[in-house]
Amino acid sequence: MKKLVNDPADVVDEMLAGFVACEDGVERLPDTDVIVRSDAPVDGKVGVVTGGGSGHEPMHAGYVGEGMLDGAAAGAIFTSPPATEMSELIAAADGGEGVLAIIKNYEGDIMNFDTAAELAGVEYDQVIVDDDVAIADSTERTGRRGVAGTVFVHKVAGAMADRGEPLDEVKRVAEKAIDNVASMGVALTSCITPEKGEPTVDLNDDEIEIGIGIHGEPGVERTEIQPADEITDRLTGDVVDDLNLDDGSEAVAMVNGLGGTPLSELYVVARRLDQVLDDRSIDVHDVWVDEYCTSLDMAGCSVTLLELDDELRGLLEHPVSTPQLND
Amino acid sequence: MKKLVNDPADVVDEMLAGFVACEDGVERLPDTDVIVRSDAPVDGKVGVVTGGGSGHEPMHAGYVGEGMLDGAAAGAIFTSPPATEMSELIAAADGGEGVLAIIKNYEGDIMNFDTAAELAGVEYDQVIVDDDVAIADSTERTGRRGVAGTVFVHKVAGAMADRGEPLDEVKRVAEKAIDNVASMGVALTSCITPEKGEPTVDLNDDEIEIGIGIHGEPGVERTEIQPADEITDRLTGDVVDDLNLDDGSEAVAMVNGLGGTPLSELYVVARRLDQVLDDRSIDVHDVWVDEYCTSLDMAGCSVTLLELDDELRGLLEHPVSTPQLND
Amino acid sequence: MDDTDATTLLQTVLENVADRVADEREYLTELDSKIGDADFGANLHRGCQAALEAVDELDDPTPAEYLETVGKTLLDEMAGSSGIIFGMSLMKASAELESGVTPETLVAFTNAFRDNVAERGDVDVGSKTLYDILVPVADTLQASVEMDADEDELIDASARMVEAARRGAMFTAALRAKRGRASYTEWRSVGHPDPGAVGILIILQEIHSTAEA
Amino acid sequence: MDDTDATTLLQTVLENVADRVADEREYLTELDSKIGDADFGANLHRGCQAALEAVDELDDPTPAEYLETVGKTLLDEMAGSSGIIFGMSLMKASAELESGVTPETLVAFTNAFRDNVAERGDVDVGSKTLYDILVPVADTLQASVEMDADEDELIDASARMVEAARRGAMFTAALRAKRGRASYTEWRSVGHPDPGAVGILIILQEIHSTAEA
Ligand SMILES: Nc1ncnc2c1ncn2[C@@H]1O[C@H](COP(=O)(O)OP(=O)(O)O)[C@@H](O)[C@H]1O
Ligand SMILES: Nc1ncnc2c1ncn2[C@@H]1O[C@H](COP(=O)(O)OP(=O)(O)O)[C@@H](O)[C@H]1O
Ligand SMILES: [Mg+2]
Ligand SMILES: [Mg+2]
Ligand SMILES: [Mg+2]
Ligand SMILES: [Mg+2]
Repeated sequence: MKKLVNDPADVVDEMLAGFVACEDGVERLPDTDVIVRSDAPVDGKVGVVTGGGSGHEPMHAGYVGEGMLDGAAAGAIFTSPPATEMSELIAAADGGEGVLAIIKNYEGDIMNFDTAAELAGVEYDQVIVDDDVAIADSTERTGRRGVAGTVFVHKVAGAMADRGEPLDEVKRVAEKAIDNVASMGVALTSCITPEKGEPTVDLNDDEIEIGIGIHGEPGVERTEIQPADEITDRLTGDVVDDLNLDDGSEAVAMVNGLGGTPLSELYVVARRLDQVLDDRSIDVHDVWVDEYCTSLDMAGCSVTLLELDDELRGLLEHPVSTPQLND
Repeated sequence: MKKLVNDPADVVDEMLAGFVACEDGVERLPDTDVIVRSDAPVDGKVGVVTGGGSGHEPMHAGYVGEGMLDGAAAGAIFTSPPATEMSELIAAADGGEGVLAIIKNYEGDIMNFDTAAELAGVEYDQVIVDDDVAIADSTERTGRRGVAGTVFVHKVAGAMADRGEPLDEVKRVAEKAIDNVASMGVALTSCITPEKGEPTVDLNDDEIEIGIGIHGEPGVERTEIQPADEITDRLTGDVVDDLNLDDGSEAVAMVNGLGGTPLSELYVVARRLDQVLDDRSIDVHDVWVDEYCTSLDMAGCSVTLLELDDELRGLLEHPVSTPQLND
Repeated sequence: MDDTDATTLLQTVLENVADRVADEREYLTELDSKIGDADFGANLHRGCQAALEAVDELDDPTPAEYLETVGKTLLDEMAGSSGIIFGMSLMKASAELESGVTPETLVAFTNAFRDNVAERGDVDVGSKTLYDILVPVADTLQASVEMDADEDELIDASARMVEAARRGAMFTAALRAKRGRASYTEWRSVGHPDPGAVGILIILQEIHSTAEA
Repeated sequence: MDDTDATTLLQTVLENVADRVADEREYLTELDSKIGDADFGANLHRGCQAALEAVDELDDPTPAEYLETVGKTLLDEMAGSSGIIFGMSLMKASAELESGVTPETLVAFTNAFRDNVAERGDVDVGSKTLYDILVPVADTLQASVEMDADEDELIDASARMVEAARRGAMFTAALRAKRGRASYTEWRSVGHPDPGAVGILIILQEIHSTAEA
């Protein structure tokens, strides 16, 4: 296994040490794997926090900063962080107006945040992001996974809080975004965790997995490698249908790299995505093309759409200053 | 070969089409693979241009925009763009105050830019970036390669031009940066070009190449995989020695991902880089950690240092607005 | 069994479990790779190592305090879904031993652990999680105590609990996962045992072999 | 040879070269992968295909115009180091045929191509580039013309030029690269022939076989 790591067990600790050494405006709560804004808590502002397993960088710590997240708890690779550290995060983000947690729909994250809220004992609420269309809704399961669309939810919720809105309003907008965001991914290769040192999923040389999860969880279909346009048509089609966008809908789109795919290929996908949305006369407000929510070194990408109304568009354009997003 | 591409021969064209469809402030000269600022030429400003083979995204088009580059010509993957398109670029960037080309030290780029300058027939000058310490200076060779440090040269030259400085001053600062920048890379896996579909370099499962070039050209040494700290010590040491930085020198650093390495590993390297510079009492102004100058899907990274004086520090902090950099 | 003996036994059990988990780490990660995200081996191993360190700092703890510390450490250090389930359940259940370690309080402890998993994880039998083996294991223990087993007979009971756990783990293999990451594999999870369940089986095997020795 | 025949011959040569390069594309890329950046095969193939299209649009061109168009297209479409070297050299040399295609003007053309490569590439013999085989090839042609070879004997000359090119390519294999990307491999380039030189060898082989047919 060739990775730029020392002892695999120290990856998260060393990564966070490098992160706070190099990035401005963020710091690490002592003896924890929690990153917060250097000026946290921001008095009079609703605290917006999140947490989850590591391995998705820049998610989550990359989005901590003005106009977006107040803090993020990092777990081991693909492992939810412990409730105790989450509760320290909640306390550190409470500016007296309550704290909203934005949680990706994974049981480990939810269970730990529930317990953390009890421990923290501050005004608290939470929303659960489940934008992955690859898993059809079904009671017999924990429901749809939370993937790259979470970044849009962070952004609009962070903007509301930055504007001094109260907790229930921040939650309302976060839930509106959640109801209008959908994503679907494809993996060309599996991710390799430092722990296992071998691919989690075994895809052979000409096999891809449509609908793969960001922890290498299985998708909906394994097929032969196809041209980028065909793959993009499939992903975009499923996402558009899930949101039942139609003529005249407005949306912001994201082509998210999963870690091992070069930017040149992401733009090849973005070209087709733009055409498909055009053909369906969907008004494209903007297209984000980069690595926003990865899966370690997995080759592949995901397509996300968030349907916009005036409110969400304005919040999306709200200025932020974080290590990953700076506009 | 699994890549998100259609016909490998169309990758560059489709990538650029996606790029201009998604990014603001940039456009493509008709029937060319040249990207320019939408408002080019900027009257009264020295035009700062560059060009080179594709496969290093976001380099170069990602740096076209206010405060940085006026335009960039993209060639086929790892192939210099033709002199004819470079001359169209030079003409399109000439705001009446002349054009400076920033060229990475590859013969294809140099030969084509020389011819392009003849064809364009405008006031023109050029500087050649050769920051790769992996290749010792030697007359018997084309000299040191131009790699990730080129981005710093783009930034300071672009800032000078943005401040209305004349051509000779923009060139002076570009050359100062070139004289004070050094980089060294390491590859954990080889890149795979769409054309060949197989690794350019064959590194086996526990072999790394220290000093690799960004087109998969050979480095100085192949060794067994080592812990990230040891690799970082080696790369940083060679770069610091090349620049003979000593106590009290100030520098800006860059940990650049080569395309296939996740951000988490880059921060592990950045942690050690920060420590090494600290131990050598080198004053670290800032550390850039991301993918700035890649080699398609190559796993690995490069370390770059640019020694700063007041002038370079000020220019480095000059605000820019490009698809890749936005502060 | 008086508290000191019980704590000494617990310490030996924890050391044996930690060694066994260290050996089985790759196997557990492999199981979690098939139908999950390949981190359970590392999570359980990390939890055990941290627990060993935490209990070292305790000053002559009662069994309840001992187990509460292990639980709290698992919650902190093991993390993930399994960390909060193992950790919180152990913390909650440890209170049942405050009055001392007797067959009755052991039953109360085991049932409390089982019930907290169900509550915390919002699961019931058949979801293909570690809960599926806790139910038969707790019943086996309670059955032997109901039939007036004394301490020696408890050791036989632990053998039967291991057998119940083994059957439970096999049972999970045939199930379609409805909880946890495995649930995303839907029908493809059938044929693979649940990693968490196998983890509990391994722990029970060590408890039994330590008690026997 | 009158202009129309010459242009027809050139067209057949270009078609044969383009087909041959299409077959050898992977081989040339493999050579450029060993000591370069694995793009020469694609570059030469792209150049040939574009040249075929470009000359199609010409309206009864003279040999000089024909070759100038091929050169300009290679510069535009082949690009890279080889594109500007092949393209500019061909454009410059084509002027030598304006007065017609005779043994003397063919020598002038070949020497002009050779000299432009040296000037454009700032190379001399022994740098392990395609220049290394142009020198023996140009000398072989000029020697035969100096000894009053008529057109038929020129075909034999083209056979000897191919042999010279073959030896030149073998010669580059033994050299340490001092120019182009191969120069970064330093001593490791020894043992590998220069891709550009092999490309010229292939072209000369096609010129010879077409002329012979
Ligand atoms: N909702 C739940 N209730 C009970 N046990 C669960 C639940 N979710 C997961 N588990 C148990 O946790 C184990 C996986 O643990 P681990 O791999 O650490 O968590 P994660 O799924 O977060 O990676 C599963 O094998 C299962 O036994
Ligand atoms: N300076 C030079 N002078 C003459 N020929 C050169 C020079 N540099 C490269 N070449 C020729 O170009 C060939 C490589 O072409 P190509 O792969 O297209 O260029 P690049 O090196 O830019 O990838 C080499 O094999 C060599 O024959
Ligand atoms: Mg996990
Ligand atoms: Mg090249
Ligand atoms: Mg798991
Ligand atoms: Mg080449």
